[in-house]
Amino acid sequence: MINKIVSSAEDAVSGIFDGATVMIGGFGEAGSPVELIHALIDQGAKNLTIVSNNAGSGHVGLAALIENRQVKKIICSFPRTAISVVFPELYRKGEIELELVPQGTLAERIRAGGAGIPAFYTPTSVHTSLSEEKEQRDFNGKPAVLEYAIQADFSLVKCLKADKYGNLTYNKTARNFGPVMCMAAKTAIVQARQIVEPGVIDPEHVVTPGIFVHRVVEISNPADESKLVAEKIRYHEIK
Amino acid sequence: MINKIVSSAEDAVSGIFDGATVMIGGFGEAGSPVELIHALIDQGAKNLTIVSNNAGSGHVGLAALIENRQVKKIICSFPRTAISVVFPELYRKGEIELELVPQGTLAERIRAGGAGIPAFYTPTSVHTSLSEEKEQRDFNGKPAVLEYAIQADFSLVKCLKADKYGNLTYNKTARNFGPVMCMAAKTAIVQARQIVEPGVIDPEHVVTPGIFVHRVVEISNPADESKLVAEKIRYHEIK
Amino acid sequence: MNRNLLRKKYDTMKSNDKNLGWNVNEMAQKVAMDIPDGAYVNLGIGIPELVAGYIPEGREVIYHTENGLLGMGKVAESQTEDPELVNAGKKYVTAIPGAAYFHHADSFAMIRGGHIDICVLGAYQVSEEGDLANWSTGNPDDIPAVGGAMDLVAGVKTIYVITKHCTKIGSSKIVKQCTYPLTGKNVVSRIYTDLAIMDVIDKKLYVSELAPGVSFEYVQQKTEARLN
Amino acid sequence: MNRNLLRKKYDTMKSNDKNLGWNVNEMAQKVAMDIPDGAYVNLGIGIPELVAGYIPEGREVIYHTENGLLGMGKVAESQTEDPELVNAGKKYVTAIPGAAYFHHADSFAMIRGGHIDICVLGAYQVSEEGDLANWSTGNPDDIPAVGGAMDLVAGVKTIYVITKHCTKIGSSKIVKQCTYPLTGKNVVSRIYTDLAIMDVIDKKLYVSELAPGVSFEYVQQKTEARLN
Repeated sequence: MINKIVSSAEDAVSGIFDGATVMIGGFGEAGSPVELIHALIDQGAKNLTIVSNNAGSGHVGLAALIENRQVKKIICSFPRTAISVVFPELYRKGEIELELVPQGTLAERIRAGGAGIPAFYTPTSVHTSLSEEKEQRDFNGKPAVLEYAIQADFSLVKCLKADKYGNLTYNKTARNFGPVMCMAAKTAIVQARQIVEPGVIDPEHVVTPGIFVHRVVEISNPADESKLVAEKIRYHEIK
Repeated sequence: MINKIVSSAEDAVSGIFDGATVMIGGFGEAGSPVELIHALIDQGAKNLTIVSNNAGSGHVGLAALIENRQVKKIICSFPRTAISVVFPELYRKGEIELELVPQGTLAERIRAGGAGIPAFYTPTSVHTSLSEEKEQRDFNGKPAVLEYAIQADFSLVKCLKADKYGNLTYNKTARNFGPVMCMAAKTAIVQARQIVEPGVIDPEHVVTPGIFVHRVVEISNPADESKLVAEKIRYHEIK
Repeated sequence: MNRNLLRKKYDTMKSNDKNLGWNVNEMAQKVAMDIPDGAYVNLGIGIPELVAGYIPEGREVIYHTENGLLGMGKVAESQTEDPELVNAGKKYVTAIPGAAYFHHADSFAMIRGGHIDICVLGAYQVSEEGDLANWSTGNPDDIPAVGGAMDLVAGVKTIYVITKHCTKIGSSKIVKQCTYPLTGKNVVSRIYTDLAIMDVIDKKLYVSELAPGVSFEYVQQKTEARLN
Repeated sequence: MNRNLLRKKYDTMKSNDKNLGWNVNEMAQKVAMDIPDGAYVNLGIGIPELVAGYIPEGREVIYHTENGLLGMGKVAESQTEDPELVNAGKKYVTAIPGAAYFHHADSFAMIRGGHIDICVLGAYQVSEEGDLANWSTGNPDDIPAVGGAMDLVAGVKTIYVITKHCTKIGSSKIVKQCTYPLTGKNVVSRIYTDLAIMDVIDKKLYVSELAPGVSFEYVQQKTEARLN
């Protein structure tokens, strides 16, 4: 019988291996799966390629994962924030790789990875330095660049409600990359504020159908990452 | 001030011009915007290219539009049903063109049209007669064919609830092609069972955000197309 | 039509022909035995739909129908039929608690993105290399119609075919090479017929089970392709 | 920070420099006058956000924020801030009745599919051909970050730029050719600076309005590109 619920963040991130590609949801702090990221720090997998819109702030969440030297490369659209110190420092030292991708292209490449589209064309980034080495082609006289799907071994996503089948709803703009990242990962790992019985989520209101989700853990009082960052907390101080 | 509500199906389909490309929602009878199609018959635009999953059943809805000789070409995945007589007859006489597209490729080409993706690659239809004239390319050793976006001048779609901004919800499997067809049309025309005040549809439950919708008409008791077909009714008998 | 009526219809068909081997319900039961607990499954229209009736107790299978529903339940009772709740075969169905509705592009993302575990399809022909022909007879008088068949064979992880071994006029549907237009190449993993169950391994057919009273030689005699 | 505080901050900046022409609020007001009733609008982070405060009475504008909200309302009051309801600049915002939330791929489908009518962006440089540079100074010590800027200029129907005419050290931001890395080529329709409003037509700049007390010659003198 199907039951995707696991009992702890530790169990949820088990099996993430050295060298894995891991997508991490969130737009800045909104939707960041802090508890899952911290469990991944404790778990210790190294040489990770991270796909995420940003590169973390302060010394918690993704920034802490990078600070712990578990990340070899990051694929993102906006690694710079007013309060990011960890990524910039390692990047300037040449100790972390960056693949910079326009935000819409990033979202679409992830969706493509989940939808079985190996590649697509887009006008975004034409005539810019970000498309210099990319294949280009005209459609109705309008140039477009070829972009490839991104898939991941694992995704870490935060949601509002989940059931044992993995059906998910999200909260407001914390939805952001969650749905496409669940689609694009071999193993989509989700932390939910609340686990409910099947059927409690109206089938018309399911945002991520359970087929895209593999493990769910209830974290009923997730930390507010923006608050942790503002208070300059470090991940190991949270325990 | 924004108000996309129009007062009749007649007003809703006004301006559909000869030679236009028109997408029509529905999977068979489920989600078929019967009243809008019948208004288009009364309106009389000719030489239409229709994009729809099927080619109509009986003598109502899309079948009646075809029977009235308003359709030059149809782009669809499954023009044959147990009760379709109109399309087969004209097709065998060579009086209507058919572009046959695999159902998933059709849905994805329509989404691409709405999402600004001029073309994409898919493994669907590789090594079949439907890809014979299509460009092919390998990705990680797996062949895929190049498919182009489909856009429309108009879409006719049926939904459950709508507000004056054009936010929509659908009913069960009548959702099918509605959301992507709204995205891909210059003018998306929607018949709603109920028009509600803005905010009545929870922002978390909106399926089609209003930006994709241009005209909404309330048809509070839409005909059940499958019943009309079963009863062998013809569209002009309905008035 | 509910599942019992559907069974009865096929049983009647069966009693009218004189073939050896499994009837369609037994074939569907064989397929059902091979669907593991927790699988996401798409059943083709017609005989493949029978499979749902034979999933062993204790296994939970989630059914996907490509017109926008994950968690399809049983066929609807006649008083509760909803014309806006149908399956890909346009039958009135139900939804289980924990179901989800979605639009067509999302639905085919499940299929094409490799998220569905098993799809069970009918066939006009299957080749020994696992090629499938099930959408067109190639007859120029027929109205061509493909639906989701090419998406399913391209995207679903495992494709099972359930079909009579021979056509009504006795010619083999298990062939060296398909003569009908292909749905997909090298896509079929396993074939369930009234006479045998065959696996496609490295572009060869291996018989894994024979119907009661049917010999390997008898099946080979009824099969254009070479069996192993 | 609420809108009044934001205005005050920019007013203070303004009173500290001695330029002629419009202050940022007046510039934002000029942009706002050009946004028609019923428009779907995306406002860039920073000065472009001021535009929302100046939409004339009787016009209804729907704001899109690329992190997944259509129908963004005012900045949140301090007691009602929700860390999961933010705009693209990561400010706490609100949603109007009739708003909708959606995921990132759907959000950028709105942008890239040509559904947003107007986007107002800041700039490092704009060329006379309408090229925009606003994402990178090209300084190798800077951390490169692009966000949604390239998607916006490629997909939104009309791009307005709001910017100071010159940099802090007095060099023109309205140039013959951008020296900073491009965000997009031939994408800007209209430029609003403290000195003038300029339209890009057929790869040439036409001054359509001058700030009070500013002459065409004065603007041309402050502009590297040729004005018409």
